[in-house]
Amino acid sequence: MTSIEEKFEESKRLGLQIVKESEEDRLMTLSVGPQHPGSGHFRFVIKVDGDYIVYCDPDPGYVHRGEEKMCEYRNVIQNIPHLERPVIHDSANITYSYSLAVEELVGIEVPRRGQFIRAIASELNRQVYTLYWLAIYGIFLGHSTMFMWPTGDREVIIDLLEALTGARVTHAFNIPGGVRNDMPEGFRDRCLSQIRYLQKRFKEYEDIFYNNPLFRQRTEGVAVLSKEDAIKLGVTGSVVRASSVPFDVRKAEPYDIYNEIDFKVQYMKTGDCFARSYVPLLDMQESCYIIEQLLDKMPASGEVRAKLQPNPKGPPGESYRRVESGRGALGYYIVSDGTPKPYRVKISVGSFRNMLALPYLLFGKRLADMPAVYWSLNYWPVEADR
Amino acid sequence: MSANNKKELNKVAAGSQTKHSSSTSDDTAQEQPPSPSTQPKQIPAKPSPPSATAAASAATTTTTPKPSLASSPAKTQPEPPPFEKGLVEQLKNKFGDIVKVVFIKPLRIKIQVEPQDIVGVASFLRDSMGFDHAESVAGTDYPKDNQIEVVYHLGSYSREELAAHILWLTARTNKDDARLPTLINIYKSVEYHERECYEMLGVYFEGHPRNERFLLPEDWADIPPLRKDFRIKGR
Amino acid sequence: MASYPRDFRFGGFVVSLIWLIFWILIIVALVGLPLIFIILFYVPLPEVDGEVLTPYLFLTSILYPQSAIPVIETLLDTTFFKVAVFPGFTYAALIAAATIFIERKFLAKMQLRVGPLYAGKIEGILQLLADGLKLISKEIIIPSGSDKLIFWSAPIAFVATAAAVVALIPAAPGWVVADIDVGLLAVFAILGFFPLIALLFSWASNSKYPFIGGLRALHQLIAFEIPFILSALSVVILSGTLNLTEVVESQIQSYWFIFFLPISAFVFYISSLAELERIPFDLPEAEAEIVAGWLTETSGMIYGLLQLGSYIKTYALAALFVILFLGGWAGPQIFPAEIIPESAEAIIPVSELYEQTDANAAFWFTLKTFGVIMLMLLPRGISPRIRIDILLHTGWYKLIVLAFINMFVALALIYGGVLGPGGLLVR
Amino acid sequence: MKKELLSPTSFNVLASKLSDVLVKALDTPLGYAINWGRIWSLWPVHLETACCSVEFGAASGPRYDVERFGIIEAFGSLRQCDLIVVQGTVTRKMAPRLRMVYDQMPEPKYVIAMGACAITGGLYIDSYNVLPGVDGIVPVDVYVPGCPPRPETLIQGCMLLQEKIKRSKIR
Repeated sequence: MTSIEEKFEESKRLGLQIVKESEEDRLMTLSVGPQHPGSGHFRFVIKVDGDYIVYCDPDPGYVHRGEEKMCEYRNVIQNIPHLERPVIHDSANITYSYSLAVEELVGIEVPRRGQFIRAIASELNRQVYTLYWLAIYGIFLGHSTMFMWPTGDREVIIDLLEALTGARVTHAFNIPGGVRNDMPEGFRDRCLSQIRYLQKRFKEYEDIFYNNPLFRQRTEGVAVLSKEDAIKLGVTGSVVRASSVPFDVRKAEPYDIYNEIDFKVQYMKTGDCFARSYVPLLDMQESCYIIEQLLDKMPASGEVRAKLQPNPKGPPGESYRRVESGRGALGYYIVSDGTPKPYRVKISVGSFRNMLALPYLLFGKRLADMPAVYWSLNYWPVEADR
Repeated sequence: MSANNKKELNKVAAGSQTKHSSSTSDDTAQEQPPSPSTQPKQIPAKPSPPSATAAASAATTTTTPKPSLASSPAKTQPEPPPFEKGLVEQLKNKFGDIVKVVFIKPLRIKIQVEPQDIVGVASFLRDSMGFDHAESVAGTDYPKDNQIEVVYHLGSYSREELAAHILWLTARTNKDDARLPTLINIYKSVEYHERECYEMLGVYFEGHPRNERFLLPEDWADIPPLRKDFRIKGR
Repeated sequence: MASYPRDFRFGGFVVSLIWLIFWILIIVALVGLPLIFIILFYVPLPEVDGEVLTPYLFLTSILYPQSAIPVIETLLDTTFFKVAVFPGFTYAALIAAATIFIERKFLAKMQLRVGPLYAGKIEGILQLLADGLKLISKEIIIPSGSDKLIFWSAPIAFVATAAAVVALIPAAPGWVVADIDVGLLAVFAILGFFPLIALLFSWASNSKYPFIGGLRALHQLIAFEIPFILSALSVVILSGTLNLTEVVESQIQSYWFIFFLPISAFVFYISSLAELERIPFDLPEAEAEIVAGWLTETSGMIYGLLQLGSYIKTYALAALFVILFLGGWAGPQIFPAEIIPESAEAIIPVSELYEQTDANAAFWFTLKTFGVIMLMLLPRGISPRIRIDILLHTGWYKLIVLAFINMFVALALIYGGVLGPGGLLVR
Repeated sequence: MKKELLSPTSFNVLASKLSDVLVKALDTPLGYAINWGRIWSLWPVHLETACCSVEFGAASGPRYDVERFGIIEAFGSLRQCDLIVVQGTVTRKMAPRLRMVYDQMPEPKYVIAMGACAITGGLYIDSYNVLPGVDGIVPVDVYVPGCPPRPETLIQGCMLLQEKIKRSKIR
């Protein structure tokens, strides 16, 4: 009997009035609907017995736009703009694994400088995503300053990405074959100075938010996801790294030039809400360190994009490539039948996998823990619905 | 020769070079695959097919001419990397010809299984081979041979050397009444993936607690959208 | 501002102006004057230096300032003026309005933002007026299944209770609406109404989230009544009276009580934050968890009334804190004997209206109240929301114990002869 | 004018003129004041339909700070809000919820369609689950183009809405 079933039994012993069918009317069903400050584009129905949540059923799909079906009607390059829409503030990562999969199918070799710029864009975008996630986490706990500070600092990185790619959030910068255009000059030291500014700001986040006793009381020891549960539920990204599983795709399956970068996989052992909210901050500090390395090791000049014929097509085949996005392993399974249009594209995103942990973690918790637990799963509804 | 001789897909074993800060997780008792994991993976001498350097002859990546019919075992692809070969040997001598190996690429192994014994293979994969969670479940509709292929991408958190590998456990059902035994009792993580696969492709998973509407709107009356005969309007 | 209509003719505009003036004159003559006369006949006008003031005398005195000043002076002392203007509603409403505006700017500055800027052309000064006007003109939605009577009366009761608390608070030596001997007890009695109103209103709005918010309001306000009263009790021990004016006098004689009772001042501050449902104790209207708590069904002016009531309550509790711990209106004399040096024989003898001690007391009282209000606005910027069980835990265990500790200190001071009648420190 | 006043029907003429003047005397200035109030305190409802909500979050952040125009997005319940910003694609599952939210809002309410997907379905025009534009569900006041529109464009959209409110009669 795995620990999840044990938790059900233990909560019975705990005396959480587990409602027998006859007492169904004791429960109050609450729909934490699409229009609810505590849940973004997502709805989950919870049954509340007094202050305890005894049942939770996620109901995604409010932003399901049929990306996978649309992929089958566009050729490989045209897919990039609409494939980055599920998570526009992490667009470099979501198009990164798509480009890798397509490059494997079509057999293109990305020049070295292009790989470096691609990695820099993906690291910067990871920070933009994590800062926005941290901002929403702050407002979910009622800490409005914690919404404003990261949103403000995020603009600094967005300016960098705007200089690099031309657009604020939807860059369409990583394409099969490399990056769309080269890095503007002067970008290198501007990027280093912004990174140093951001590293200073992380300490201030810790002072005002992470070391705040109220925040600690609300998150430490809440909704603990043990290691076997994490592996059993197949969650990914900061959620699994918070439960002492040091899995990071950049380290486990290094793509492009990540094997030349030495960085530590940040993970924590407690696996509670606090760990799940602290690991992204450690990731951000780590990716600042990575960006500095990338900027040093980058070849000074060279091609940034492999030449492609207009409708690139390769031999029929399948490929599955994944990348460490802001929310964990983000994989693309592409089946191609020799024509430029992919035959089938399956996007396996971190949020969809982390959503599974929601009903397990919310069981037996208080209603007031709902936003803290829900958003600590690093869940972006638009991406989960694809 | 491009400056870097690194193959884009070359596998640098996680264990050998980069020092892992964490202690490797508790290795379930494994009889070691033929090539012990401690022995550092040297870059396979043979150019791995997909990202061969420009000079090397770009062998065709996969053997299946068209992913329609079960691939013939004769592989034109060069001899697969030793570690993956070890895994496949393990499966072979456990299940014999129930498991058909479609192809072996560095880090990716695709095996095809009949629907009725997919549960046995999956539980073996999880218990003794260390593939402890499913990354995603993808369904693909092949109208030419009237079949739907469901691919389980199995990954591993507990075993270090398997962290980079993904094993594709596939099963094919015919399209009219697509039925597949569910793997929810083995891989808890496929619950929502299978539910989405049911909704998008109409593959009924026997034993799955909730084969019902998941992402699509409640009043969706059309056929499952990811099937090839569901045309997008105007295209 | 508004663009001219295309078919604009100056003649037409002048004719409409004349019509307007003609009709205004008619309305004033036929309706205005009789109305004033009726009022003046029924309202008992005070007699000024000997003779009873008749409406005619009243109207003529408005013209000559010398005779007008005594009339104004007598009006100042009436309780109506105290209720309506100085320590009463207008004063509280003005401070509440200033609090709202300061809070938004203060919060914005804490969050590296600018805050309302374009509403009033000068640094967003009229932002509050804009919010008020918009709220007045919004449609008020009463949910179908709700209990109409309570849904309507609860906001009005909320503002009334808040105003009632304001009525008991002395702003300057003579200036208090109801100077009753059990002032402090009355304040707590009135504060006991708020959880009742919150629960009634949320239960009447017949929907799930407000109901949960209402229950939370009940738990929170009850849980924090006890430390609230205990911390005020140590002040009563030191000052020996319940009457708020005498509490301030006793502080004027000795030192401010905050030096002797720092812990109970802290407990009072924390439980007043809980009373006001401000950010760390924002449970009853927690956005992220229960939509907007018991304010979910409020729209338009009902929301406006509840907001006005809660900000008046902020003023009231801040003023209470000032009276109990910061010595009320005690402060060095900074106002000159008379505003304008030789104004005794000036045309408008304003000096009779101006009293030095009252002005000074009002000034210091307002200054301290704003200081405490700023202190109450601070947590909104720096701390997240607390969870309901931690809230109750702090309320029952931690704060009550602290309040008791300081009560023992107060008792020790009294029996040690340091304070109280004939004490060492009493001047 | 004198004869008019004396005839028996003159009383209700007087009354109607009286009310007409009162309305005109009070309406224009009062109407202008209330419109001015509505301009400077638009409270958007917290309803994120799709990916443009990221740019709406950035707009309420410190750098673009829509609170300068009195637009605070901190109100939980939709009863207190009077502006819906349709942030992005409206799918067929979200459409009834969007209409329900629109119906439950108190009366003077305005709609800003933000992003190409909300205006005409944008990038997802041929997806099976997306509505080609939100006009069919809610009456839109201002269209803000862009995918996603930059925060400055969103603020310009809000200023256009303010202009529109200024000219409209108070209802």
